[in-house]
Amino acid sequence: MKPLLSVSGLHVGFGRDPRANEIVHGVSFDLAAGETLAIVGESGSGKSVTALSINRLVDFGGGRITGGRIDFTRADGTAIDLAGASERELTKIRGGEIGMIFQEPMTSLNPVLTIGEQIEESFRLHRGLTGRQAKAAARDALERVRIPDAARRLKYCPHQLSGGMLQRVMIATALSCNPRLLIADEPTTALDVTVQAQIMALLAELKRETDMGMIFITHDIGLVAGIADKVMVMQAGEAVEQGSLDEILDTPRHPYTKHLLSAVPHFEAGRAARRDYSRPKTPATPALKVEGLTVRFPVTGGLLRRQTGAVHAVDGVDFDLMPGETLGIVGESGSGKSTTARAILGLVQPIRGDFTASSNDPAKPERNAVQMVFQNPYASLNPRLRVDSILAEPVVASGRKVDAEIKQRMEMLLDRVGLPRNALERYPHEFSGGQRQRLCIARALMLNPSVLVLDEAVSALDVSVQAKVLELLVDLQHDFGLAYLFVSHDMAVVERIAHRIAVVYAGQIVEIGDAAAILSDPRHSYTKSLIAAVPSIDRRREHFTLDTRQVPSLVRPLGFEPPPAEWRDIGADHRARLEA
Amino acid sequence: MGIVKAIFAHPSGRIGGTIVGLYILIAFLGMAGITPHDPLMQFRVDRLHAPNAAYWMGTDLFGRDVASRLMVGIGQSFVVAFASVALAATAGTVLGLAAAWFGKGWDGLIMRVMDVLLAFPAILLALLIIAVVGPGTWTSVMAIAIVYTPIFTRVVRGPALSLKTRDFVDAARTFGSSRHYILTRHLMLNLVAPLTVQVTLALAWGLLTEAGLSFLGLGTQPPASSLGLMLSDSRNLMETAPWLLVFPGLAIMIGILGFNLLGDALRDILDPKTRRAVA
Amino acid sequence: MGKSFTKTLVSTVAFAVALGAAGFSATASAATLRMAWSQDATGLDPHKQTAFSSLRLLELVYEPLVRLDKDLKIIPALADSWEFSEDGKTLSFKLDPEAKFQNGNKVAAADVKASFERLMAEETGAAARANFLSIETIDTPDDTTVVFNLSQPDVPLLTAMTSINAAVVPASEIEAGTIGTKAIGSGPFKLDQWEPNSKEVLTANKEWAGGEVKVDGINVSVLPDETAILAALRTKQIDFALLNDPLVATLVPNEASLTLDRTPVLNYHVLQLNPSRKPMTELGVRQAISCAVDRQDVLDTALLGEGKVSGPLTMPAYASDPSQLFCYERDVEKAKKLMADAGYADGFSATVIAATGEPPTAAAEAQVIQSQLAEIGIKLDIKMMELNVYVDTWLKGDFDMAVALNGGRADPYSMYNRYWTKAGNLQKVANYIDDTLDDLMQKGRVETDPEKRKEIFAAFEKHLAEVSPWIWLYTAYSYTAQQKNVTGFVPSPTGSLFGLTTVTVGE
Amino acid sequence: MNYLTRRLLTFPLVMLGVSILVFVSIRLVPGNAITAMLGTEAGLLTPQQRAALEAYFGLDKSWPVQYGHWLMGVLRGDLGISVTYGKPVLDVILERFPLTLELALLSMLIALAIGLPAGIFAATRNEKPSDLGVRILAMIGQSTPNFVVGLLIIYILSVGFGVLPVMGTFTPFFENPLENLGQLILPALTLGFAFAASVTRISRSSMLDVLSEDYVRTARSKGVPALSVIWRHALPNALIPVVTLSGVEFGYLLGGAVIVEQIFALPGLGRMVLDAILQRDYALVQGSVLFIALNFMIVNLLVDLAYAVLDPRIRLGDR
Repeated sequence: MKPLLSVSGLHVGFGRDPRANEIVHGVSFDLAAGETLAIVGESGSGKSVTALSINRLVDFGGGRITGGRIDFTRADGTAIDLAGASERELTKIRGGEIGMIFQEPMTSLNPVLTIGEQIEESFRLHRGLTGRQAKAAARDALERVRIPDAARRLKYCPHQLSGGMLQRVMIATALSCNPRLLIADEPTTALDVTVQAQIMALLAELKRETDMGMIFITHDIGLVAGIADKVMVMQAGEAVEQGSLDEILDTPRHPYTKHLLSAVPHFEAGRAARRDYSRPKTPATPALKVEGLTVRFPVTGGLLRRQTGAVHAVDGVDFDLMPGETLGIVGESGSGKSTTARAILGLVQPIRGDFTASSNDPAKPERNAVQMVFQNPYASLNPRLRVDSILAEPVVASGRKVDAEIKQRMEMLLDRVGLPRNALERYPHEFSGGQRQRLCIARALMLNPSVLVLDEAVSALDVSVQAKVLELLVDLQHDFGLAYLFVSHDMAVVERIAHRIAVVYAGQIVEIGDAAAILSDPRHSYTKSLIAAVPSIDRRREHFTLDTRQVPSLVRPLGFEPPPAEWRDIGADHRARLEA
Repeated sequence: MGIVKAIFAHPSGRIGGTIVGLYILIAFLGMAGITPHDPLMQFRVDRLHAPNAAYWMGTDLFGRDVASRLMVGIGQSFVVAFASVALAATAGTVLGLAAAWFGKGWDGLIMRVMDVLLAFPAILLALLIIAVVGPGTWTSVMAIAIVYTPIFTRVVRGPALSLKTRDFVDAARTFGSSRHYILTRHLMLNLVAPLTVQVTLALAWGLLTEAGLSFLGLGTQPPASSLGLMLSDSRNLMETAPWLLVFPGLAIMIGILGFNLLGDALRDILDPKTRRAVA
Repeated sequence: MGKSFTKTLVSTVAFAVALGAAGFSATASAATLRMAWSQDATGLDPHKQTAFSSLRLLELVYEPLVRLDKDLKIIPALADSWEFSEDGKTLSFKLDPEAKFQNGNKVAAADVKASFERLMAEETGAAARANFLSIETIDTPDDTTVVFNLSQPDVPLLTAMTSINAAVVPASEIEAGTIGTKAIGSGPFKLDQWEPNSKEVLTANKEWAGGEVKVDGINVSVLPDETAILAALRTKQIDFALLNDPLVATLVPNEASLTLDRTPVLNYHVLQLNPSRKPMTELGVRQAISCAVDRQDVLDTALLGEGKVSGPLTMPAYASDPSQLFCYERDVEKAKKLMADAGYADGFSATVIAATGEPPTAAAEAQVIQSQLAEIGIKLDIKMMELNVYVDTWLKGDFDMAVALNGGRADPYSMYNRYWTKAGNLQKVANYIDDTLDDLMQKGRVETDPEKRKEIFAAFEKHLAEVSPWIWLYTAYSYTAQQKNVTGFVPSPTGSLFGLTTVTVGE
Repeated sequence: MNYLTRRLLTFPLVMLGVSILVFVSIRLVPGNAITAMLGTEAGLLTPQQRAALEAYFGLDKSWPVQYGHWLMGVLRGDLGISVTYGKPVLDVILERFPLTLELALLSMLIALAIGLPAGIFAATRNEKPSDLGVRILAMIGQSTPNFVVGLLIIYILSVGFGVLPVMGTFTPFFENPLENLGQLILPALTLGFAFAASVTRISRSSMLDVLSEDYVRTARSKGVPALSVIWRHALPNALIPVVTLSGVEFGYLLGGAVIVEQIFALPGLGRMVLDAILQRDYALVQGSVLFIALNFMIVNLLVDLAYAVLDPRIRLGDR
């Protein structure tokens, strides 16, 4: 039997001279109907370009196929070489026979058209449906992706729906005409873990219902385990290894595959948690102590902008952090974990709460005791300043002159974070993302702080880079006796770095304690669902179950105060909030 | 000088950069008095002479050499355009930064004042200013500057507001950096790019506005010459001596074209949005 | 995509041309004269308006007692006849019994009396009042007789009465206070419609006592740009036009279907010096300037030679040969010597003011004079001013030098008494007091014998040119351009358009 | 809509600023209605005559009194009497406004009719010769002073073809549409020339931006044909900058196009204000500047409304 899709010797280049500027160097693979191929690689590996070449969208991004064939078996049994197909034929095939979903659901739907109009369009184009028929078909499509109240949602515009919902709409659109092939380009990367789990479950279910072939592109080899039949690993435009799921995961042959599997953080349910620190039995001075931290943002309405309520972003958070200890704060977007971090640094004004930080060095002022590293290394370094000015900024801010001693410290820190000394004379754009994050860390260490707040500090980095930065952080922690407040949504990463974990949900800590204890034995229902949603290579072909629970609104009427928390102690250092 | 290299690597930057460079050279020659003839010298026997070997672009009503006057005129127009845009950009930057940084009442006050200036018909504003102070080079500079200040204020305020919330500014706050440091190092430095683009485009506008004011007799005063004044002087001689219209007309068109092309190129080079990666 | 774009462009242009063509066909009826001028009237009150652009419109609607013909001789208008008494202290008029206002009422002696009383009343604010100060009382013995009783003999008074500023308006309208909002005169045309700075619609007054008007009416368009007027003439949109700018006017003869009429006018181009400011206080310096200015060269350059070098007196009856006047031949050597004698061998710097666009040649004149005076070391700074700012500055006498176009009169006394008599209203503008000049002016005012008057004013002119408080340059032309089928226009040196009454529009 | 209401609330404030600015600046200009009317003859006035005229023109009171008096009038809807026209200022303005409004609309129509398709066309041909051609034309359009364009049009038509639309008058559209369009088409083309060039440039660049958006890729992945991608998916998103530019430009044109009105002898608002300034018709200057400023702000408000129509994020958002 002919495969659904057979790619052979695919070369793709960009720009005026595509041959000289080649991104994909001869990739070949086959895909049978009903089969799922996962293409795994880091940014720049050419995985997306390969995928976009199949339905030839790459043409619109300035790319050209410079060699190879893409043989596709059409619904009527005829074969076509997509690499040489005319735009006319491609228009029929796209959407009709090859569907595609993208990474960013928020930007991948047209903001000015309603959800309904965008789904209907496929039916109009490929099925010739019009008017009421098209509308009915669109509603069915939405129901198929388990969107509640589909009829009403059809009239919504994209900005009125959450990312998860939008990705479902994208899936509904892509699948509306029952394509024979679905290309999913990092469809869950931009989503929270629990939402990611739901989308994965949905895709798996839909695949089971139809006989559709699927190409699933991801950087997260853990995610692959749940869905793929075959895996192709790409690096620098080449397919370095391909094979069945089990072959790749269990007996990787190519060093890069091995590296991906070993070096990259994978979630191991507490087994990988750090054991290099234990809390002192006797009470000691914490590096940072937070009590009853509460941040609220006013909600205004009406002509006079009178305050009508408040967003309870952070509601009565307390914890302490010992020198040399890492507290991981985990939660999903909107949970208030970043706001907590920002409040500690004074970037947002808490309405209540105390925090005290103690300095490593009694001679130093307390206000420099806490420093922060931000999520996006591209945004947190001023692109117009040279590295030496960037590193000098905290020093200048604290009122010191930049003298030889400071210069020396700069060089020492650069050495320490693994950057060459000549980096001082360069600008941020000359560095990669991982290097920039190292710069940010060096900058944060300039004033010799006792606490480092790391707000999603590795989230924007490629997986293998993540691992290296995490290693660096651990080393630095030992060397400088730092306390880390590590804010992240990524359980696998938190597992590698945290000694203790605080799970934040809707502005409140719901579970806090020893990392291994919480990850292996979560007690709060939210923690449980969070951990259940984390993909992992161990959970091979696991069937995710759908959960449509929504994050509760944090907007409360004026003057609302939450009831005091009640806690249940589970272990020596493990307690969870009582649930109603 | 990476920027110069980048401009000359850009197709429209190459043309625009060459034109602007050439004009600046001509302007300097004109200002330094290195012209084929004395631009003020009235060779009255040679009045309204068509272009020939002695007068490359002919002579005007007074027998003055058009080519020489054009060189000086380019200089004069450039001085007006550059000075007014520099003033407007400076005022706009200060006001825009203040509005963005202090927010609330200050923002409201500054932007309302700018609204007043914007809502006031520009040419009438210029006219009134000139009528009050009396026409002349520096009056037109001031008038054009006042008309453009609100535009620059808006150009600065928008990006400044968004820069204010950028991570590196937050980072600076966590170090306790001073307001002055944040404003100059983090905001100003990053506003250089959008400002450069706007300034280049505004220069083109400045040339046009100078021409418009001169057309109404409110710009540069005789016997000095500027492109606009030469154009407006030529209008009743359009039929008798077409070269009087053609050369300054071409000069102004090509000059503006140069600034526009350069502005487009700078936008491409400096604006990260257009440098978006493919695929 | 490419095709549809080209199509859009082509069809847009085609649409534009079609629309444009639709506009071209609009023509007025043959007997209505379509006229254009670039400057419109600024008001309708004949007593108050002094702008020439207003007067030439009001002359078509209102009438004075007497008017000037093309040779500047005084001829009847509302008055059939007039005479001075022996002692020259009464002036009596006999009115045309047929004369009627456009509201149907006869023009009566009472209207004349009321009009002059209004003119003389200070609360009216009529600038022309200054010319009628010798009138003491006005008697109206009967309906058609008006007698002006004067405080002293005043020969120029009669000439002053030819001005439309001395127009006779209906007494009833004065009563109603509607002068200036409704134009009800006794003249050859009725003003049906006036949209300031846009257009006027005039219809012929069938009842006009002065004769028969040959056209049905006049439609005036205000086209502020004179090249647009020329374009409109070329495309036969208008029949008749007034032009100011010689640069435009000289293009008219190139067009086969158009004729251009040039009329020398009384208004004179002048470089006013301010003799109260150093170093113009020095006679030698003023004379040096006079000698250094090449009047013909200024005329040739700034006005393309369109005009005539002239002394202070521009009216043909009194004008003398300018070559006889002091230093009317350029003499740079003499000028330099005069400068050196006055102690300014190295020259000096001064500012000359000029009004933007008034006259259109002002900037050019200033520039030529600047280059001429540079030859004797005088460095002139040109300061162009918007007209009103200029007028304000001029009236304050706040200038070193001024390029000006000043109004001329048919009578030398009315023309210059404001500047060169000790009591002249604009004495502070002229800033020059000279007993000889004052003396000659006073003599000229009361002298009734034309020959003797001529002698007096010839002496006045010679002296004025010699002491050079101002440097008189030349008089220009007023231009009327018309289609070949427009005939019968009689131009006047005063720039009056009264000659339109005899115009016919042929086929 | 809340946002729009708040914008509306700033109107009186801005208008107050404009009124003070115009009131003071016009009085700072040397010369007044008396010298404007009488010219140099004003020197012949006796002090009593001058006082009488000052009273007549309302110049005899102090500035604050004059301003207060005027402002009270404005609040009652009375902008005063124009001394040149001898009519209420509002009447004069409203007589001139139809022309200005129509000219602005017509120029915008021409600009959009030419600029939008040209810009979109160029965007789809990015960096190809036809794109470069359009861009160069647009640049030239933007680089030519409009009085040069106007003078050339008049010259070429009158000398080359011996035809020219009637100048100097204005026939209201509803009286005789053909004649009306005949009068306005050339000035509108003159103004539309540079305007179209700006629209071309902005629509090209905004279309280019939009064409590289994710949702356009999504549309293509659905098999939406090229034309439909442009018109249905890209254009509505690309229109916002075009609307902004057209709005600003239109707002300016509503203030009158002084130079073009001068060249084509159109009795529009721009020339009226210019003449009013030259004739020191204070009431008319003040009234018309206020009127123009109000129009400008209303146009800006309409632009904001247009955003809301175009973009549901603004329409439905909780701004």
